[in-house]
Amino acid sequence: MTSNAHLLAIDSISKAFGGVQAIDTVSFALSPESITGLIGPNGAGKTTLFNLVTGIFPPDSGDIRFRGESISGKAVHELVGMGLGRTFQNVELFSSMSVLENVLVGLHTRTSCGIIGSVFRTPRLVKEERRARERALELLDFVGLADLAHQRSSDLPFGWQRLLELARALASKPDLLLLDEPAAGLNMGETDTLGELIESIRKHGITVLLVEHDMALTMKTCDRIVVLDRGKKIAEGPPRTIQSDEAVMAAYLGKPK
Amino acid sequence: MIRTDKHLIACFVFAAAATATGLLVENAYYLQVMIFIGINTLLALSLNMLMGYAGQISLGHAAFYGIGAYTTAILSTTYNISPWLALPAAVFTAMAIAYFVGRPTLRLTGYYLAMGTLGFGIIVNIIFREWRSVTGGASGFVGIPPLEIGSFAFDTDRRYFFLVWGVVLFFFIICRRIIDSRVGRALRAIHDGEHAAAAVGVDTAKMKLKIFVLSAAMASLAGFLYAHQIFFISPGTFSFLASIRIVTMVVIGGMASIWGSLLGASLLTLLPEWLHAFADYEMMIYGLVLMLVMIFLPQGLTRGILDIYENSRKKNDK
Amino acid sequence: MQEFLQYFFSGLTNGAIYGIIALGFSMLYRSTDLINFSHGEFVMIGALSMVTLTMTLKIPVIWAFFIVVFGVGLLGMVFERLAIRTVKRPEPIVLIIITVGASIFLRGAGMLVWGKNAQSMPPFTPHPPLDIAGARLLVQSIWILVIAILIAACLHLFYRRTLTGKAMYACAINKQAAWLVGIPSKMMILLAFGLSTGMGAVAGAIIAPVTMPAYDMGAMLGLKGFCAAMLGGLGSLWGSLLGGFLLGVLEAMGVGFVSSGLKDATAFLLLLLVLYFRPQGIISAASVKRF
Amino acid sequence: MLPKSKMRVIALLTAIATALCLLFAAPVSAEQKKETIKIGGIFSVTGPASFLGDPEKKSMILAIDRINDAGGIDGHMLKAIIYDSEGDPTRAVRNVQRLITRDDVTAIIGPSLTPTSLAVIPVIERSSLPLISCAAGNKITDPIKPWVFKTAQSDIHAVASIYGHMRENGIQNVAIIAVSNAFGESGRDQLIEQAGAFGIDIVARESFGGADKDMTAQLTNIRSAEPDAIVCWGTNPGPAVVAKNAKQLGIDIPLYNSHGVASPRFIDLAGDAAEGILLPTGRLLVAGILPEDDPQKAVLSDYMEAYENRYRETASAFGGYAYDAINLLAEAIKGTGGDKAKIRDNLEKIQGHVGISGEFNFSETDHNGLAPGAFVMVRIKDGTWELVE
Repeated sequence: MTSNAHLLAIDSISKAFGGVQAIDTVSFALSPESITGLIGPNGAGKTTLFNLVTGIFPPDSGDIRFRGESISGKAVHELVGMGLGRTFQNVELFSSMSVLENVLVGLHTRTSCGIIGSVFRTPRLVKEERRARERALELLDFVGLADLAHQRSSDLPFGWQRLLELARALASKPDLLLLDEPAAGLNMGETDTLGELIESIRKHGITVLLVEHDMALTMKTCDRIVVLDRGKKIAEGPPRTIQSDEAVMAAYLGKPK
Repeated sequence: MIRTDKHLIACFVFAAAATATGLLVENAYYLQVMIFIGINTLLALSLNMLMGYAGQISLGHAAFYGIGAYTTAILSTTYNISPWLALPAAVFTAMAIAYFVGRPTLRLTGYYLAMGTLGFGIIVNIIFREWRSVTGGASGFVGIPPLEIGSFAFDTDRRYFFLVWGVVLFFFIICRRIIDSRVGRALRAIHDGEHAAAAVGVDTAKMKLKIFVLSAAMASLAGFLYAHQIFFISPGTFSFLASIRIVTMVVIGGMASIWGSLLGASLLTLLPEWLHAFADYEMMIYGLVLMLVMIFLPQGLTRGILDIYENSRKKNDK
Repeated sequence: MQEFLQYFFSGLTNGAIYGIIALGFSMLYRSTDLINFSHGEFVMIGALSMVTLTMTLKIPVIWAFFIVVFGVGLLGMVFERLAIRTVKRPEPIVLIIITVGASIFLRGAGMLVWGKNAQSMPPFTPHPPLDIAGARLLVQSIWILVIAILIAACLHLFYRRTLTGKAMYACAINKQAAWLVGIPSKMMILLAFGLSTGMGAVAGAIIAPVTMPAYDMGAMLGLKGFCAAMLGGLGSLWGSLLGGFLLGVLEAMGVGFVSSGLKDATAFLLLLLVLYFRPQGIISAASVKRF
Repeated sequence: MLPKSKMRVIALLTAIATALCLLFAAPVSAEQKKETIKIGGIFSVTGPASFLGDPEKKSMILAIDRINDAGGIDGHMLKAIIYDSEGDPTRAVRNVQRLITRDDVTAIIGPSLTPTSLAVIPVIERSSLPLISCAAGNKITDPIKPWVFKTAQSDIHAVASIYGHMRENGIQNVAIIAVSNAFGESGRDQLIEQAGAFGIDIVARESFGGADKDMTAQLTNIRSAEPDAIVCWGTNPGPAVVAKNAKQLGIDIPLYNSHGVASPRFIDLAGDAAEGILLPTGRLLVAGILPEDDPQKAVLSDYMEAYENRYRETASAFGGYAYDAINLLAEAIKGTGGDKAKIRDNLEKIQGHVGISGEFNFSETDHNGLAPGAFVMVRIKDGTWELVE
């Protein structure tokens, strides 16, 4: 298997905090246009892994390659430029800005206007701004929030805030979208809509890595599932295999001797 | 875009009002008070870009104000260079210093950023005071020449009034344009959440540095205008207390509000003139006003008054 | 060597003053997560009322000391109740401006009550200065040192051993969680203000004999105290005390070996370096926080 | 009913009284028609330099009331309009502008400090009206500006008095410790400039901040330079701290101070440590012990008595600056009817005016008008002042 075949390759990475080994030589890879789920009980190291991939902190050892290129030492915003988008577990919107503006910030890496440009407003930049607005409205339409474009983002109900965050992440035109527990705090109906959205995101050619608690959602939407427990990868495979995997059952239900 | 149009109309109305004031007011004292309001508005606006929009507090902003004033004073008086050449030098000096100081300082956040900028401001002030051979020391720098274009000198208060308010208006438009652009959105994103901003691809460190440098340039321009208006500068004008006063203007007027800067600057320039009648009680009343505004209208006067207006309208509708 | 020792003693006296003021900042920050920019003014009120009580009203020093500390602590509580708790949006920047406003207000009040002139009072104990290896140390400086360390120790015990202390710390970490386990967080904040301003008064009262207090003394002292707290690590008690000593000694060394005109510049340059390279302070207590 | 004759007497008396009243009232009302001359004042009434501004403001009011009580100047009443500069140059400029354009004053007294005075000079020169500054800085009247005068003794004379005393006592090596503000800076510059003329070597130069609480480090530096004497240049409370610290360190060489601490408060603050300190001062401080034939004695005791009766506090030399300024101005206004240019010309011609700070002799080349003799050297002994020969 060459790393080029994979969009993201995680190669035996480890991370320790103090004496706690949060991630212990974990490896797996994502093939393009797949939806992969990352699951595991509380404290399994899902969030740590997520933060390692998004460049919040570097691994102690091992390597993460995105399209064959190592991401170590790259700043968070550079990764976004390379095509890595993410959402947050607790929804971090820009609360003082409107819904539309939130998505426009998401387009930051896809636009180029600087301070001087904004002052002089050259025709090229005016055009760029107009296109950006059109694109932002399209994305809002995609997640179903187009009518609320000029609302303050903090006035939206929680479920819609999640959708807005998704639209914002999509605006940076990612090749890989990392979703950190997107179903947390959503009701059944909203979770279903989310599942459909993730499906259609994939149809746009975007690879998705989903860290999730909600088993139903994961099993339904994911092609492959990676299971972590106490920092170690204990299983990997298609949902059906995982469902019947003994090690996984043991990790979730307690280890039978 | 709609907002921008509205802003342009507001700017136009404002320009008309300023022109009318400039032409109609005869009394040199009132003109001068309004010149100082203009200079303070520019200062408040410069800090508002940094603090109100990008969310980065600075308790040392008077340093850049002073750097602008001292650079032009030294170049145009000691070295007899035309003030118009000293102007780019002053602005550039401030920008260069902001760049080198900003790089390490802007990594800090919260109270630490406040303390870092404060320390910088105090050090610059000590340099103004101690580098006597160049700055004139604590007694101040005398003999700064007036501004002239050919044979036209900005030597009357009326002319200077138009110069200052022209500059202010110019920056109102510039700042509004920046804020309504990609850069402005990125800044506000940093203000709302630095992590989230980075996670959508904003180079937060670079963006903060850029706005810090821009803000320093504006403050330095204000210093330039100040120096050529009163022809004398001394370190006290650019002290820690001056920095605090600028912060107060921004906060009282309203963070992240261009018109708030105007309101805050006007109020803090005029308040001492009104409070004069209270003599020994002046300081207490000044402190009390600050506290009351912040307790009851924590978003500043612009926002606070708007809220009160909207609430009363809602009540009437019911 | 004799010079060096003298600079050191000189720094020690100033350092203890800065340290004890820094303690007030740190203590409040630890308990409420906010910085009271009018802290210096409470020090001023402490110092000036100490002079009034002992010199004008002829109350014995020890009684005057306790009256001042309790009085100012009470004033601090009134301040919290009227100006801090009533705030609609308790964001740090709003609180900064409110406390800056309070400092101007209190300075104005101090000017009305005590006039504009500096005051003076004799030291607590009338000993001649001590001679240690040719360098002189004032007995009052030793008083300041001892009381500063004593207060830090008491606070340390208060946070570690008493229920109130632990509860207060819990409030700062998470107000809601503290409320859930039944800690009256409003009460705790009120108490923290009382304690912190009371400590400001202690600082004022013990430095009154060496500093010639006046209504405008608070601003600079507050600033240096804040600086010391930052150096040592905001929120850390021993760190603040150490930061104070460090600031004081470095200032004195700056005078001795650099230039007295650049004394303050030396201190603040050091502050910047610490902030750049070790922003959590020399002894860190809490991670660097955003607003 | 009263008898008719008595009625007549009463009527007559009433008539006489009315007539008398009219007779006396006539000239008074005619005089009141004369325009009031407004005089502006700018002092640092609050802020760090309030110890200057406060007595200056009070003295200005006192002087003007006394002139008005005596019938004004040529029948013109004077009116004081006083603003506070808080020691801030920007505010001083603004208030001067306000005095000139809104209050339409004829002349201005103040500001209290050198930076504020230097800041307002461009406005004064443009607006052409006389200004009498109360600040010490030499730069204010050197070079001469046509409209600017000052009443406070210059640092030049203070330094000359100190150095004169040193020369007589064989002191050669001197250390300077000065406050790091305009006052200290100006004094230090003069000390350095005049040292050569008096054959004095400056072996150490130190400074301290106005709010500093401990100066032992600076004094340790001075001690290692082994001077014969120390000159401390500052205003309260800094020099009192210096005096205390010097005593604490066991430094027993002569300590000189500037006229900036020439007030009883300095002795209160420095306590025992003040003993033996030498300083130059205007004669006000030692009015009580001046010889009877001193020309200033009468003026001084008159001012002190009036000030103390009115304000229930001790008069200071600082207030004297404003008091002198008003009296000089009053003298210059005589016969001008309030014409600014004429007042200026008259000011320049004033000779032999005995004031609080000394005898003023203005000329085209001297807008301060005081001679070195305006200062006397005093020593602090037993908590009071003692004249030094």
